[in-house]
Amino acid sequence: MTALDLVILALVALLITGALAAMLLRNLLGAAVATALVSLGVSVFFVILRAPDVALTEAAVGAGLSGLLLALAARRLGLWRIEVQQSEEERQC
Amino acid sequence: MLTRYGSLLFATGFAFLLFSLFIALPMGEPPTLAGQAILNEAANSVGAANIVTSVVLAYRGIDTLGELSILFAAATAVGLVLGGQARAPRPSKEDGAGGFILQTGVDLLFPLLLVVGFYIILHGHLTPGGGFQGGVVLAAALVLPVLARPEESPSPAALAWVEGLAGAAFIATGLAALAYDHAFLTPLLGAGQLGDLFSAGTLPLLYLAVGLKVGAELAKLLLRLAEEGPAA
Amino acid sequence: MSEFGLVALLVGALGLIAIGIAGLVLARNLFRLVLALAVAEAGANLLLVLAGFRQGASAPIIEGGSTLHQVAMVDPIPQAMVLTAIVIGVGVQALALALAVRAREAYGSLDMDQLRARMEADIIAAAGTAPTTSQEAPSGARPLPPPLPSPARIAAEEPSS
Amino acid sequence: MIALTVALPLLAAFLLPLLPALARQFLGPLVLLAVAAFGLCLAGNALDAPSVVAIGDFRPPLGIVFYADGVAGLFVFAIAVVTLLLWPCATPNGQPDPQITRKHSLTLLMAAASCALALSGDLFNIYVFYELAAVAGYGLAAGSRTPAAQVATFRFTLLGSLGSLLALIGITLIYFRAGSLNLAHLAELAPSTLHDPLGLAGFLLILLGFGVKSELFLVNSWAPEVYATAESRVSALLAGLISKLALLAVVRLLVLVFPVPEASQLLLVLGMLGILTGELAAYRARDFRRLLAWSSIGQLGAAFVAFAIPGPAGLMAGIAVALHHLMVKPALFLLAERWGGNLAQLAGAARNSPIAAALFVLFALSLIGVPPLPGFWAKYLLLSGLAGEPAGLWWLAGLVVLTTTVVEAVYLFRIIGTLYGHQQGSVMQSRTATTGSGIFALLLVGTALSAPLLAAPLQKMATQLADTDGYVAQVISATITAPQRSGTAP
Repeated sequence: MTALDLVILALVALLITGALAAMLLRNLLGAAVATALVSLGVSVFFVILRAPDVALTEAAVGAGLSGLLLALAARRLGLWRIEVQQSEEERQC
Repeated sequence: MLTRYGSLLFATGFAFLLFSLFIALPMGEPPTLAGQAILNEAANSVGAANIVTSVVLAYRGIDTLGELSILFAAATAVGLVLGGQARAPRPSKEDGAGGFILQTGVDLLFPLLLVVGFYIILHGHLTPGGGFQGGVVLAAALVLPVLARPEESPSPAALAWVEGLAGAAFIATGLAALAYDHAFLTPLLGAGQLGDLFSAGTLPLLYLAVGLKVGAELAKLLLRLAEEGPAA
Repeated sequence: MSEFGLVALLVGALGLIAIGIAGLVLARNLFRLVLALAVAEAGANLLLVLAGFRQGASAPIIEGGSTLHQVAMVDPIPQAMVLTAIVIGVGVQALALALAVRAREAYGSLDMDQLRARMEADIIAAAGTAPTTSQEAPSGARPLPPPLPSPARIAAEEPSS
Repeated sequence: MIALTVALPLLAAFLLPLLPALARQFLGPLVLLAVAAFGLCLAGNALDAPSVVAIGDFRPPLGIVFYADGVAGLFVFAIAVVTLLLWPCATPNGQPDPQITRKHSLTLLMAAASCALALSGDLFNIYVFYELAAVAGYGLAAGSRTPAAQVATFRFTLLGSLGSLLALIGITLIYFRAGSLNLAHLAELAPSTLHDPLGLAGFLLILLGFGVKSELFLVNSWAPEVYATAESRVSALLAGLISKLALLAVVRLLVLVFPVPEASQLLLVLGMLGILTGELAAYRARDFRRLLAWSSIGQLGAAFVAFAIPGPAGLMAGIAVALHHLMVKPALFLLAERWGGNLAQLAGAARNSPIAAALFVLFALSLIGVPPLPGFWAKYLLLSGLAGEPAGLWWLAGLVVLTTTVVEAVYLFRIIGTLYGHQQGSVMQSRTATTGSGIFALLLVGTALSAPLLAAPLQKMATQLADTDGYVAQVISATITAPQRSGTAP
């Protein structure tokens, strides 16, 4: 087991945690941030897998742009306000 | 409740099934018949140092055309769903200006982002990056000033012209090959010297079209979602 | 990278796909559904790049400007495919978000079950199969109201915000 | 010329928002007419020999090829004609639609994507254009701008994206195993690499993915909701056209790469379940559009069953079923645009609109399969194909088709009874819809009259579609040099 393997293992654990957080966090804005973090983690894997083009794209599109889209949509959906969210999150998994 | 556990079981089973399938594959030693053939000849026949660019724009150019069309379709569909013409976002409640520091920062960033965006696009055939990545930077450059001065958003009509003409330019470059008795989307102008800025024939031009189209498209999407909807 | 690292990457990619699909099946909040799709897509992209990876190979970019200098490179085709898939994914995501925004504005909810119930009621009302439909409203006129938001829709979104 | 069928509509779609208002009206239909002409040429030429073009002049396993055989040419022609007949126009209320340019753009994108689906010979290219057709479809489905349509489209989008995700995983699996994406190259590689559980799993994933649009059992729950809420023309496009093109992509994969019994039986079982669920749900439907949606699911199930039959006989039956559905279902949706949803309110409609009622009777009879009409020939080919196979699942499928024909007859005659009944209902007027479905009726009758003449070309097309060796030879010989095989799969 090399150092790279350890890095990969740690990142995989982080990714899975991030994905679970994106699915389970009560706060939807936090969940969106977790999703962007997952994309960022995946783009690190692309660097490790010798795919710099894909890594750049995933970081720019998957993490940056899609995160921005999610944040803007969350604002229009009124998810930035806590009280609205709680009433809507009552029966959410 | 039962369906919930059933679904979880299904997802776990699906993942396990995929795992048992993929673990049987030669991890790290793929067959790559077509891929290896491209690696062997791309440098000579296309002339782009970045072979992924050769694949994206030359070997699988029509995939990229389809992808641009998908982005265009998505932007059109978002316009259709959100309705009407794009309107400028209302000045925010703290009375418009996002503060002196934000405004100055954006003023400094805007030209910088433009330069970086075009650099990434035009070096797409040499280094990692290209139309998509550069296009995202361009979109960011267009959208950032809106944060500082909500009243000065780029005109939707100008964005529509850029995206329409850039898309048409991509197809026109492809059609130009027909005039020279080549198939649709054949790269023209020769391969050039590998590693030069002016190499790989029409590929940098195609990437420029891609970058402009992606930039305009994404800026449009962001601006539409940034509008203050009645519910917000 | 050892065999172990590759297997760990595979587990990571499949884990993301599984979590994303489970989220797609289980979640009921529209926003959460979009997030689940994004997570699953990230996993699928990782899987695709993994399919082109070759041990000890370099990135598919020729350095030094010489074609004679041949080193083993990873497969460029899956990388080009992933580039396409990422951009497609963000387009679909924007569309889904726009639809969610409109659904929320119209029905005042983000809960898929509630929204489906409202939609079901609307379809029945539009088709005129419900006994309450009045005679003066011709059945065919209802499914396609003029594109302007009706007062009823604006009223419906008020209580939520 | 082959690539133009895709490039021209795309170009027109990009430029449409920039043109002056007058040019916007005519550009789309003109381009579609040109595509229809190209399609006829392609189909005519292909009856002699299929033509191949390597996009970008790269030899096939490296680049992407478009392969135009008879079926592809026929479908390109059908795409252009059907899209032209269903071209979005002012809302039924007669008001001009401010969003019309966007709808025109999306319709053109959808037509281009459909042509590419019919022609493409590359697995990932098929995926990309399938996605394009899908995204344009989402946009159009939400185009009626009612809240119900937006909720239905959201579910459609998510289910469609889940399907695309599965298809992408399937493509990854196949690429990882075989190392190529070109269908001809895969056909050569398949016996040694893909005819095992792994390859079949890849096929199943792609089948489920593309099955979303072709209303395959398990992944069709979007159809009744979307067809009930979208504009009728859009429902007609999705049910009539896009479903067939997704089906054609699956069939090419099945014929070229997976000609194994397991794959066929998979299609057969899913198709059978589709027929059963579709027709039984249609029997219970009280809403005209949803009835059409469920019956569409049943019809496409029949097409899946037909394509599952190995050999040219099954392909011919499949093409016949698909083409018949392509003519009848859009016409019925156009009638739904005229009549609206509620079945009970159709009472006595025959007095107000005798022509539309007569057209409905014609289409219903063809759907049931009454002899001189094309529906009869489609069902006859399907049943004789099934009978030619060994007993067991195949005969069970034949039994299912026969039984559901009775169910179909019952619910369609129930509507005819209502139409010509004595009660009085209220009925909308929409002249263009009747004209459109009248043209479909003429096509249908024309097909019925020329059935003996059409049999030979159809047979030829089916043989071409089934000819794997011919496909491979044609694609590989289109290259400048023979494809280089660097090493074999370990």
